[in-house]
Amino acid sequence: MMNSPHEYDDIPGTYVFDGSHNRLGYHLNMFCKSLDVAANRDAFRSGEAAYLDHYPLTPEQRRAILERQWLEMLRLGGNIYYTFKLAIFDGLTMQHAGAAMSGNGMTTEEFQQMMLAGGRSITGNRSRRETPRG
Amino acid sequence: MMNSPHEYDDIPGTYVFDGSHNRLGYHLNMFCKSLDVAANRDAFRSGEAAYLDHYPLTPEQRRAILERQWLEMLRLGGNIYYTFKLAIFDGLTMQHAGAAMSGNGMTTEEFQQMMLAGGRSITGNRSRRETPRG
Amino acid sequence: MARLIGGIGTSHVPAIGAAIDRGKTQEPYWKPLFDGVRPVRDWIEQVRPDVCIVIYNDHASRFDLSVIPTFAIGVGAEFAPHDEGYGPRPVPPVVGDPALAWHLTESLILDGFDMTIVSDLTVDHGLTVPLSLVYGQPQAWPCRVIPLCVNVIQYPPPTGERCYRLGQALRRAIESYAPDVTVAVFGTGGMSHQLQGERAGLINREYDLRWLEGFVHAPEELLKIGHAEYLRETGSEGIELVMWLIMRGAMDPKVREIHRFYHVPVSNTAYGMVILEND
Amino acid sequence: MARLIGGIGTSHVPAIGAAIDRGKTQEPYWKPLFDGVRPVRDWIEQVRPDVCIVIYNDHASRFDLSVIPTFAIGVGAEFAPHDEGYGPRPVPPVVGDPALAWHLTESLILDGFDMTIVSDLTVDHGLTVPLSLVYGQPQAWPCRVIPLCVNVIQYPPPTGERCYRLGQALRRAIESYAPDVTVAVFGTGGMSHQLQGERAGLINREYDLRWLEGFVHAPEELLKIGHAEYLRETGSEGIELVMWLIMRGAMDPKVREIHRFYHVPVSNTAYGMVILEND
Ligand SMILES: [Fe+3]
Ligand SMILES: [Fe+3]
Repeated sequence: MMNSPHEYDDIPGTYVFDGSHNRLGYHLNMFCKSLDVAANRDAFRSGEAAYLDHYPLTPEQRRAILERQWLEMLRLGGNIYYTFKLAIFDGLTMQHAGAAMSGNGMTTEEFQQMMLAGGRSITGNRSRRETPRG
Repeated sequence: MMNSPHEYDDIPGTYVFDGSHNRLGYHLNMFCKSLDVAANRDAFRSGEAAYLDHYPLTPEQRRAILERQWLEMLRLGGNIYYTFKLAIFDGLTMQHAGAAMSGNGMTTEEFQQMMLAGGRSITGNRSRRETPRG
Repeated sequence: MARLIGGIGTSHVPAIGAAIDRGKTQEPYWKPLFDGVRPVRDWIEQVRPDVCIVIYNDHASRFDLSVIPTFAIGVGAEFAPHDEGYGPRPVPPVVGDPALAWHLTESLILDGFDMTIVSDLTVDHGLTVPLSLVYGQPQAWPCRVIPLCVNVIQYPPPTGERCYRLGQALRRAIESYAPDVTVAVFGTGGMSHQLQGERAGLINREYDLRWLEGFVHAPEELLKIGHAEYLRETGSEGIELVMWLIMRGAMDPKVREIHRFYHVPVSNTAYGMVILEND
Repeated sequence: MARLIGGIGTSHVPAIGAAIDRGKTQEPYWKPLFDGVRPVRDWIEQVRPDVCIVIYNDHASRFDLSVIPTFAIGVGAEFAPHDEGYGPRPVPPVVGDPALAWHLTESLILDGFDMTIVSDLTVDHGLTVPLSLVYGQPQAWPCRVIPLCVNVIQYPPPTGERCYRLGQALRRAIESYAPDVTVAVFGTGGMSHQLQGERAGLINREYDLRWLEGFVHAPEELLKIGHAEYLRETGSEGIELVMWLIMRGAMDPKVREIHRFYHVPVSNTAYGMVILEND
């Protein structure tokens, strides 16, 4: 997938949904979008793997969906407004998804506490160059 | 239907598909658009009046459609690219429709001859102010 | 002649809608927010606009990846609340103003803005939460509404500069409408927040407060902020702030600030509100 | 670096497609037209662009009244011919160039053009007839194609001036693409014609010829022509000419004219073609 460099590339922990991500994740996102329809939710519920056969997903995308790997879905072209439809399907909140995507074992409660304390700090999170995570 | 005056209002024999026409003819045009689908064409063919019941048309629009009043459809908000779908359904050409809309009893052959001779002249057709038709 | 009587900037967090719908506004988590936005209820009661133009973004609700308009305007007669997975919000249908919406559309396109004209539009929390914040829970919304929907989900959104210019054109369009109606413009979305990735939960209070100050008193200075700065400083979803700049462009360069309020957190988001009148 | 190697202006009358598909190009009605456009076949054979950006309008095919984009760009990998009521035209599928299309989209939006991004697009005669005119009946189109679809059916279309500015931005976008591809731009539609109403069949040869002359040698002078003049002088469908101005804006102000041809009638339409290279 060709992707010309962007000024935002060095922002850590952020998956900007640009053209490259759109192309990569088109069918993953359109699968998520299909869950807007109640009949589709029922069909997905009664057989997740069979339902996914209707979408030309890569094996990695299939696995990420079936195993609810929220961060991995973003890496594979998912857009949060689409993948969150799957989280809604699972009855999860944005705090649950936020904790899961933090990628450091944070619990939902810890995420909620972080928000109540003013949210994740921008300090150290502006650029990969300044973060230890690199 | 509120319509602020436009510079094009004085062009004779011309139905500019602006916002007012769009609002007036929305369902008429969307009925025509439905004929893009083969199954809909079959349904319309097997019962035109019943098919039209699915669209919130005015009595005038219904009549114009059922009686194939091509000019009247434009007056009632039709757009030529939509109404021509009904003409295609009827197996008609753009020359047939052109002759029918001329509103002066012109035949399809006369319309074709006019085109071969260089088309309808702009002279006398620029403005209602200059046409005898007024 | 139509007249612009004011502008509201407000975040449109879905949880705010849920709190109103479920009667939780006086609970400890919510009380500071609803106390802080109380002045907007008084203000709207006083100015009572005939029409609200609500600038918002669709969150993969009406539009999906098949067709993504940069600027879409709703010219329909009614806009039903979209089912975002919990059933549609229990709010009144949103009544449009097709005559004014088509006038704006025509004026904006001839003025060099490449609008997508939408007749068939459902509206999500981006539009209905601001209405609930401002009007509470009426039987019917007391104003007609024109939705102006902006892409901020697919990179690239329109630039802040382009949004501000659209606001200026919107002002010209409003003021060239003959009927004697009063209009308010809502700019919605923001403030800093990031829903996705390892940075999820990011809040940048200092940047938000500085931006709000510039927004009110020196908006032209905000126009040079590029997308990379918004993404970096306000989070991947904080870039919704460009929508506020459409409202600001519609207002006079110098404005009277009726109210300003900032609060963290609302769900995963920093909440901001301003109310502006032309001076 | 990508390079713009030329521009083609051509009408896109559906009957031309039907004449090619049915092998009628040497019949007396059609021979003068196909003789007149012959040079475009030689020219394209010589310059062989890797990518053609085809500016056209959708005729109530892919889009209906529910959503009407002013400027839409096709970023998909393939675009199937649309069934316009006779079954899809028997032409090869149109293969896109998603990488370049996304680059153009990003560049245009950041440059202040409010594109609608379309991934799921079928293409009608507005796009396929020009391809047939230029390439004949190959097994596969010998170029990738990026559809740039302009609203000219719903009043108001974008102005001629806005279209020309879009063309200039398109040029900047092409030339900022790193890969070494050659690009041609097609401006399609026109010339004078009116399909509807009592004026159906209108042709304005004198205006068309004067406009073509200005188009080649003094395009900026055409930019002040308003919609009312196009509608009045070139007919309600002649307003498609604004799409040619996007192509012209992409070319240099001074160009070399390779070919010019004008013919009446093709179906209910005046046919025009120009081929331009940068000087
Ligand atoms: Fe939002
Ligand atoms: Fe056309």
